[in-house]
Amino acid sequence: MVKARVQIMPKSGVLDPQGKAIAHALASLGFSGVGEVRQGKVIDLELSETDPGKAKRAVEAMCEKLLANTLIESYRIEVQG
Amino acid sequence: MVKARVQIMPKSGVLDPQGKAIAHALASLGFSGVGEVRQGKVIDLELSETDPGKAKRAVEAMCEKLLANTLIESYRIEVQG
Amino acid sequence: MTVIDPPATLDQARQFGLSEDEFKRACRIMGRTPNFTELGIFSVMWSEHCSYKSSKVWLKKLPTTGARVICGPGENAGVIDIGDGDAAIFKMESHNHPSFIEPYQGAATGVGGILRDVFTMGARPIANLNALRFGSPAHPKTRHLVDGVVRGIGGYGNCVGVPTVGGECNFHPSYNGNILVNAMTVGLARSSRIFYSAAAGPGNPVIYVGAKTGRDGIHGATMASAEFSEDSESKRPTVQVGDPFTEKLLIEACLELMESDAIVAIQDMGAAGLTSSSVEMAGKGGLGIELDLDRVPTRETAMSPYEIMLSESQERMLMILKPERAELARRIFEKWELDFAVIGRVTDSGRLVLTMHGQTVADMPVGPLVTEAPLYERPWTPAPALPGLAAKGVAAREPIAALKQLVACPDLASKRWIWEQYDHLVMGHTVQRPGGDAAVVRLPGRKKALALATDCTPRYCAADPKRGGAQAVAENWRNITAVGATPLAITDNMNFGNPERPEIMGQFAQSIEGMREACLALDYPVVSGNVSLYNETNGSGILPTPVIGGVGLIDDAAKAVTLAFKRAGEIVVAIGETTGWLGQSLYLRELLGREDGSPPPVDLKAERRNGDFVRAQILAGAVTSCHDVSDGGLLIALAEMAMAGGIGATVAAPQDQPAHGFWFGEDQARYVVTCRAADALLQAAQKANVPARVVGKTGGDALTLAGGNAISVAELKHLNEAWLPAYMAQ
Amino acid sequence: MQAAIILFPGSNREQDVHDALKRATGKEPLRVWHRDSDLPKADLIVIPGGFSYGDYLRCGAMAAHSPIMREVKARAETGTPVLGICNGFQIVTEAGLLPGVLLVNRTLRFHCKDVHLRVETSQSVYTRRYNAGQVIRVPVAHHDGNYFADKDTLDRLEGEGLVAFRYCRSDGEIDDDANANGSARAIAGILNEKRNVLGLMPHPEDATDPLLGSTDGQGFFASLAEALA
Ligand SMILES: Nc1ncnc2c1ncn2[C@@H]1O[C@H](COP(=O)(O)OP(=O)(O)O)[C@@H](O)[C@H]1O
Ligand SMILES: [Mg+2]
Repeated sequence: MVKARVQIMPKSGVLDPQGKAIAHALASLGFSGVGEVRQGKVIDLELSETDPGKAKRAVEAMCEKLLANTLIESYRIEVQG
Repeated sequence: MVKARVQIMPKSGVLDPQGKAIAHALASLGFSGVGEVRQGKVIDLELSETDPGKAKRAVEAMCEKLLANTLIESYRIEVQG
Repeated sequence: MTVIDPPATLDQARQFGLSEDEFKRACRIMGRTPNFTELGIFSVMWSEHCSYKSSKVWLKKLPTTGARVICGPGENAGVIDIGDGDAAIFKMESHNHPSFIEPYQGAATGVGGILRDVFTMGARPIANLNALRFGSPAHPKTRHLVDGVVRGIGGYGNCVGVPTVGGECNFHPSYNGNILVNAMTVGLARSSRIFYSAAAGPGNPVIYVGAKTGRDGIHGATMASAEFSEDSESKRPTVQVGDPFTEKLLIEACLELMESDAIVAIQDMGAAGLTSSSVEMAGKGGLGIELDLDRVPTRETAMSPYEIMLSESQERMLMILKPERAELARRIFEKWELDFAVIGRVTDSGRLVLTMHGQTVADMPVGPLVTEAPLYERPWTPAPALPGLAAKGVAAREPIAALKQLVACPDLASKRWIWEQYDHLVMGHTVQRPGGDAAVVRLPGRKKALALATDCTPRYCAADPKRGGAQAVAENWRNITAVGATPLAITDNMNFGNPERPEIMGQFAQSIEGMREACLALDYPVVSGNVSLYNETNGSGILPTPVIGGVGLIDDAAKAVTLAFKRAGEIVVAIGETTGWLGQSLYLRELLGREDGSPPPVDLKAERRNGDFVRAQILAGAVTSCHDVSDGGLLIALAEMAMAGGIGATVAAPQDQPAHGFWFGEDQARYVVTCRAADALLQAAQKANVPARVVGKTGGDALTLAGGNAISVAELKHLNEAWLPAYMAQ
Repeated sequence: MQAAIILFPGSNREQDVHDALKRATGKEPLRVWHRDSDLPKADLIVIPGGFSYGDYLRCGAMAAHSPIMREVKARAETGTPVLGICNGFQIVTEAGLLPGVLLVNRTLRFHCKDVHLRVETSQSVYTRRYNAGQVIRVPVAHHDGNYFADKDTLDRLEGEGLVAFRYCRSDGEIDDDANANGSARAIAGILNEKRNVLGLMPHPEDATDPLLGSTDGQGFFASLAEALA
């Protein structure tokens, strides 16, 4: 079994209202020196595939098809054997 | 300036309706061999702090105070100098 | 003043969607060749979306005045008088192309945009509606698009706290590559406190408020003015992302500021952003505007003047304030944690002058940008007339079996799955929820209520655009009437294919002709609207879809009736003449797989007479429920009344006409009402020269055809409710 | 009875609860902007529904940490009734006034519809005019109403009679279909140990006007009016 972690972030230039609101909230809680904040998703998957290379390609297909909205999001995949 | 990435995941035992729905959707799209799926959040922060250690402690405080609900979520912080 | 940047080229103009003639015209207006930024401004101002260059000559034919009209088309939204010093402000707008590309954000920002059009004028938004058209359910993209669009509309409307109370949703293969997402907002204002967009007072500050400017949707307006092709998905501009939270703050801040006398003029930044808002404000006031682009709040670095002027970032407004009130305004916007910046001033030069980094980056005359925009009288050909279809010549199916199939077909299946994802109750005034003929929304602190509905039957419009245009207005008028309200005025959303094709232009022209006749006959003026052309992919266009959004008024919300059967033992009466018109009916399409014949004629005199009669009966308390008859015909209307009330009925068709025509024909100007005793109603109808016929009696738990088959209300409900959730769960 | 309704950026059901309170008590509730420096004296503090801070990050999280919530907690400790409806429920749980959290609905969709609720206790200022076991019909309108807490917490809530409302069928039976958002043990609303803080997802305030379909929420506001008169 292989575990994969996908991190999905809004592409740069795409408005991220959540990140904006978090930055704002941190400032009003007194945390100073916080610049831009961006929020994304992590998705952890357990795969029965045992070959890390194959697993990564499978997860890539999942990202393109479902997990990420590639119009506005970019993703990164990590596979731990 | 320092960049920090926070990854926030639902603790084990905590219901994760999103993760469940993703697993289901992947299966119905024909992706086989997907076991448990859990969904969490990533938050990227730009900090004016330059000392990585101090930055990490600041982000830790932000997590405890706002970014994570430690009742149901655990978090991990990475700081890139 | 010298303007930096080299002159632009014809090639650039073409890329911006301008023709060679239009480029030449721009050069002539400028007295020189415009630079890149200036050319960008010409191209968006002269895009179909902003200039209405193909449609304007036709739109002028629509009646736009009436006793109730305070402000007709031309401002951000239409305004009508609803008595007691109250005004209703409303408009509908399309977000078709963006929703096809990114359904969630496209639909969400569509809602955001139409909300801004309404609160810009000083109204608190009190209701949203949405008219949706998707491709065939069998098309691989449809499910994803339905899901995203519905989530997007809900995501935005629910968060800003404006109830989404109605709409419509159809499926047809002609929308496979071009879905339609039309959103309508209705707001409430005091008629003495309405805000307009004409700039005034040279020297007055120009203020930017709301969210920061990014590189979103640059050239969105020109994209909305071009056909889709294979590669347009790769050429799309950065997707605009909506931020309903910021919009909510913007609504509250603007309405708070509007309590004072600070605002001289105000305009939201919609399509073509800062360009169209500043040019339109200056143009309407016959003045000039100077903007210092360094002061525009941006969220990205190194934005060029062109990008700042053409950005379609959401949740932004432009205002002209009295100088002595600028501080008050700043305090209000800071309280609501929104960006606020003085970015320029009004001038009497009649020119739009943009500076950045201390240099002039554009300098162009405002008047000609607006008044000398190209106008086209595009050639058009009328749609060929189709023959009528006599019911005798159409195969007859057993009515209950046909009913079962029809109540579960995509167009007639319940849309509960959609509207339960919309908060239709927030604000606490939704008297009639989605699911009836018109939503009824009471006005805060008053007994009276507005009735709201959207309608269009695109298959009728395709078969006979003129009849279809008239029918859309008539059906909308009928839906408002069916709850007991008086229809007052409409907004429209004209969704068509490529106007450069004469047959499409013909659909447009003839639809307008039909709408015009119906508006005149029904005293139902058009006070605002929107045109969306080029809804085509690779040369295949959508069904012509002129959507009508109507607003009606009922003095006492408690007098409104619903379509639900109320109790057993009541008499069911059909109002209006049933000839059994099956041309273009759903019976024909769903049971026989035929989309042919001419659509039902629209007799506007009968429409008016029957509707006025029904409304009077409702207000007199003489009927206990009422439903208009439209898609699917009489038996569908009866089934919907039974399902809504959870009560059955026994009904009979007359002997002298084919049963399938009687039950499923789509003759217009009809209603079904129920009453405790029919005599008085039938007499009154006869006196008013209104056809009325008893068709049955309520009671039991099935819909029964006298001497024929029956179906339980429970089974009907199951068939009607199951289709959409099951489809979406796949 | 004087009620104070706290407004956060993004609150949007304040008018609904305002009208319901006014109808029941005849008295105009106060509206308090979250950044106003002091919370006025009040017999009831209400945190209304809406999307405070856009529901970004986690529903209710940002509002829960705003300064005014410290004062709300202090008042709750001295016994002042604090009512959190919908987003208000999310805020009071995030603020630690009530245990558990509201997760996303198991359908991952927003639900707006009438539901049936079983009143589980009449032992509170909010429910004294109802009978335990009574079924009422009121609307819900939320995306994140899936109540979650660990087993011990749930057992304790049940053991101490702190569950105020549960989703049920029209006949009062609890079943999976009636619990559309997937809440643990079909919980729709809970009380704190002192029984002065109540959080609930449904909107009794939207069921107090005969014209709007149901008046089953009137008992809720009548209870408050009677208890806090
Ligand atoms: N997209 C939608 N959003 C909200 N309500 C909708 C939507 N689609 C349909 N509805 C509701 O479903 C009911 C039936 O719609 P429709 O069949 O178009 O009515 P009618 O035939 O009377 O015009 C109406 O109350 C309408 O408001
Ligand atoms: Mg109708």
